[in-house]
Amino acid sequence: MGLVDKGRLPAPLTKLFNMSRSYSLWVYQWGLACCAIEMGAAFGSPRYDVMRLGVIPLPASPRQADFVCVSGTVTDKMAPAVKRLWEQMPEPKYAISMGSCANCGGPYWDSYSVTKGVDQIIPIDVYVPGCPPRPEALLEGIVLLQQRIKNEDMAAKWRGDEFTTLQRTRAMEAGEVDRDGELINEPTEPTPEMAQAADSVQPEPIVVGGGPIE
Amino acid sequence: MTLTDRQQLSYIASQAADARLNVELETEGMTLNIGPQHPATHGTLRIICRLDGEQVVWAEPVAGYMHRGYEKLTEVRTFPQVTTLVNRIDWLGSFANEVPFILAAEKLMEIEAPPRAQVIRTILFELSRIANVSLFLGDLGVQMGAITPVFLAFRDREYILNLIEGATGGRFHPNFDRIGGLKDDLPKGWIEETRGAVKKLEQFCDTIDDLLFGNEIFQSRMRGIGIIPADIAKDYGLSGANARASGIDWDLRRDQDIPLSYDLADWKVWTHPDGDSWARCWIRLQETRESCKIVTQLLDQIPAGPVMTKVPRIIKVPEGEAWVSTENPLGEMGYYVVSKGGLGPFRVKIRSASFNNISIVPWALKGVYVPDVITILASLYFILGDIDR
Amino acid sequence: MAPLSDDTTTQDAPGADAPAALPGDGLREGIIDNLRSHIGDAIVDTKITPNDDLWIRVSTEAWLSTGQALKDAGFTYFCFLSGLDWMPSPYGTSEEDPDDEPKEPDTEIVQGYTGGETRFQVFARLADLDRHVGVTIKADVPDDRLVMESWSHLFAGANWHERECHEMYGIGFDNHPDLRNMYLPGDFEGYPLRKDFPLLARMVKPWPGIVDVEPMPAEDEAEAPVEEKGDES
Amino acid sequence: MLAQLAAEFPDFWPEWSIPYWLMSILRVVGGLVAVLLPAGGIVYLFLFKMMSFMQSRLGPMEAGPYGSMQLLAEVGKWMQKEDLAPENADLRIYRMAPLIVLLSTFLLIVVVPFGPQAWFTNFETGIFYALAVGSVSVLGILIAGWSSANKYSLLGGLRAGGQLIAYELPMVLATLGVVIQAESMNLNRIIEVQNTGEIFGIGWFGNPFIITQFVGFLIFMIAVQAELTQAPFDMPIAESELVSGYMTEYSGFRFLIFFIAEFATAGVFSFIAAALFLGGWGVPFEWFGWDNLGDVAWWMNFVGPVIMFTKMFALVGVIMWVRFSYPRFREDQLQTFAWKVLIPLALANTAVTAILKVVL
Repeated sequence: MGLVDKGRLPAPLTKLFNMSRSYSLWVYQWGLACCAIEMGAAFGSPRYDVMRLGVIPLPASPRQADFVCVSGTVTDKMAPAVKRLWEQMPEPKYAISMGSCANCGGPYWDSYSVTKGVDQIIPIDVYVPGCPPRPEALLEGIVLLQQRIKNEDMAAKWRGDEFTTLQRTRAMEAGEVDRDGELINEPTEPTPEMAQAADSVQPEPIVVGGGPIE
Repeated sequence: MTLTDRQQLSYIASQAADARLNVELETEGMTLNIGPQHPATHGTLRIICRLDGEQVVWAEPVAGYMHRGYEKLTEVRTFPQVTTLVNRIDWLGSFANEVPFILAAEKLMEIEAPPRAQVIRTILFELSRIANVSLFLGDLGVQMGAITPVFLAFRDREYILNLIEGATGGRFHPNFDRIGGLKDDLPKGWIEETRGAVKKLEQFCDTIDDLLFGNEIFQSRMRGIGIIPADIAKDYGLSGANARASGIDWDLRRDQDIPLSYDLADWKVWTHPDGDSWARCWIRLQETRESCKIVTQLLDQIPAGPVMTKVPRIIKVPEGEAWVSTENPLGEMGYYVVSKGGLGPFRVKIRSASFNNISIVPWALKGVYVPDVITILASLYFILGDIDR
Repeated sequence: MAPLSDDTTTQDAPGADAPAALPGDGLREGIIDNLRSHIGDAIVDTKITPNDDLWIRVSTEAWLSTGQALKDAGFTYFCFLSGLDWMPSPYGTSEEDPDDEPKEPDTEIVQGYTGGETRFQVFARLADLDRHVGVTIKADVPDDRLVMESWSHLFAGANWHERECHEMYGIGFDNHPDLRNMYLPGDFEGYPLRKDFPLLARMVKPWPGIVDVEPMPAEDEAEAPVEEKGDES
Repeated sequence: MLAQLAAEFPDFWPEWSIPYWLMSILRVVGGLVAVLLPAGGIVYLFLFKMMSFMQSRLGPMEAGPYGSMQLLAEVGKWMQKEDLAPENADLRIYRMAPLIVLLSTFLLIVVVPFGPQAWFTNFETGIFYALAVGSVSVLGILIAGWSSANKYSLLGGLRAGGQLIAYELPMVLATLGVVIQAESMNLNRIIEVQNTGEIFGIGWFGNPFIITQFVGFLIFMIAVQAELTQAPFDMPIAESELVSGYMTEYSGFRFLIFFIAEFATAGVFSFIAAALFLGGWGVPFEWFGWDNLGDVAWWMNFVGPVIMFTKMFALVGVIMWVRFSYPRFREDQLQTFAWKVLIPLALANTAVTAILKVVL
């Protein structure tokens, strides 16, 4: 969408798009190991129902999915399959890495056949620690993802550079910007080295129940 | 064993598939691979099958997508650390994985858990079986296309997970076993709560019985599909409900002397002559009911006394080899522990049930329709961690 | 089906080794004699723990015929088949304290039950479901040529087990239908379960040692075998 | 009250005369509403809410009060998705497939009457046209299956082709019974016969064909369940086998069109079933003292659609209820059920209706 790329989308329309994107998240279940059962308990059980957050676990093919919840151990033999399925998903896509196996290899940190963390393969938005994390932890991860989508800047997402998103999250922490991205006080001009520094850095991943990873 | 006509039919179908394989295929067969990520397989099993139209002529499962190298990791860990690792093999009934390993270590050290610990171990063993098989019963519906039963299964399974969490602290990776007994005793009020939860599970079994097993479409999809006669089941080493469904009257809980207290409760071992998918699922349903019976009976016979024998703080298991196998929810799971007197085991051979249960798939899937591939796999009921270790 | 053993004493009564007076386990002696009648002197060594378990070690050439003889004798249930590597790991068992000076690893190969001469051994377990008895069979794999006969035509289940044993230990099985890798990707070099296969993650970041337990109060003090530095649990 | 008002000022309410161009605009807008409103309503009411309550869950609650804005969120999100197409797909027909399936829904709605004058077209051969056009969606599905160059879609497409053709025959034969009894293929005429006739003298209830043609009604509903490829017959989109059948490679807005088309077709077939078996837009004319189509009051043009929608939602409720609780047939069982059970039954039903028609 030309308008979006050049970042001249009017703010209320961006807000509406972000809201609709965050409330209708079609999830593609990527159940690998024991975390898949906790993910199934979160997605498919009446007690921790995820559909009330607007996350619909219906699609069976990656083409119709918005975000993928990688839950379980990713082995070296499985890594290319994870990569291909991530590429099959249409563009505004997000990823939650659930469980310590997906985060960093977990109890198999010294195994010869386990990839130490799925973020070596696909960019991850939210990490949910735990082995296996409780379904409530996954729900909190999804809520955090929804908040990130609500405050997201469409242009950055489509242009692929995370500059504006990172700047906004930092600005939000610094208190210059309120939750909806409106400036509280005088806007600071993004200096060239800030832009250059930001380009090289991945967005701050959110860790459920903990600060960003040092 | 007289072959029922259904078994002859299945033989003829597979022979026909064989014949077609040898004769030059005039229609260029299509190779379809199901998996590695596929909604039907419980995780990452990939099956390559060559189709002739809708019929599978040749099928070969490719395992290894979940291989985490357990046997190598156990060689560099101490005994208590291995139990943490080992209860992630069959991640649905994960307390059941620790028990045979701990029993093998206790056999090597020639010590035995006190009677109270044995009864509590048996109760928790049966509770993890109920948790495992109840999800299987719910998931059976999803494989066949009925969406609702899985929600019933997850809802009722939560009661059991609460119990296990109450007693051990972990929802389903409890790590509650120690060499020589248990970590600590049951919390207050746990026994009454268990009785209530087990009653709910019996109601769950009845609802699944008439909601799913009573459904004509379900029966027409399951009966007479994927028939495995007893001698072929023994040849491949099928165990658990898959073996009993082919008429093999063999249950490790009853047929061998291991220090678990199954003889305190009276319960029945179910077998079924047909050996088809329906029999396997039906037997698992009856076994869940039996487990509920065992738990309710054992709850009244928990003896008083300590939960842990006198064991030195840092355990050095004397030199020797031991083999212990128990009746896990998926089948016979056994550990062959070789110890050289160190803190950790020298070699642990993990005999997991699903590895043998799935090795029969190339034989069972010959001459079968594509939808039946899913039925047979669902009825064999494997867990990926169990196959790939 | 009444539980197997008629005598009620649990066989591993604490501390009591098998006293001579304990009645010999008739069933397992019978199995050994029956097998000896079939393959004669190929049985190299046997070990019985009464009413519990039975190990038999046969010579390498008699591996297939033993399987056949046992199958005819009623052991129709194929439990598993795998390999053993008796060389102690050159990287130590990572139980030592990383700060002590690394003592030279002992390379003396000591086989377990029923002995053996070579570094590698193949062992399998069969069970007779009617008599509820299981037997573990071991055989040496000659060091110069790591190949055994394949059981896959005897027990169909052995096919996968042999493929796994091949990729984990490098032990070949001749006239096996397709000896491809079972678990590991095709281009994986090295045999992981061999003791000399290093775990790289442990090389890079050594496990903080076994020093995991701070000493218990007084009465344990005497028993604690070696002084430990309780730096962090 | 309105009736007296109309009686006192006959000329105040002129004979129903709307300029021609306004009528056609009303028809176009009415057509869109009649197709898209049920689709949206069914998706929200049944797929999200009823399925969740059947599974003791809440269903979407976040977007708007009780998740009512969920549909807006869905459409908003699907518009932003990237427009993907598989690499060696046959692009032209790949893009055309979902539109064909939606097209067949619009073609079907054209024949459904919503009131004495509130109809889009008043064909004399209404139901004949509807059944003929109903099979256009098969083409869309086959094209989708073939063009997305994916084994699963091919299998899904071929299965869908076989199934839809196999289940059109029972549907046609079921409507045959209705046509014989109503002696006309014009849907308005069928509705009139249902609301004026009486059964063995009891007149106040009218004669909805669900009573006399109950076997026909059952066969029609089963055939509709199969036409929509829904649960007992959802072999073409069997999640557990063929990932998602012919829709596997579709994403973004095209998948939304498929998704809407699936539920819109459910709505439209329920409209037709309501018209054929439940007395359509009318309530028994006896209650208002009318005795034929001519003197039905003008306000029925406004009340008719409301009645039609309630009957439609009732029927869709039954369809969705069956969808969420039944396991799935195997492909060959599905075909044998159609050819060996439904078609003979439908033929018997037609024969009995014809004999009774002559005898009574």
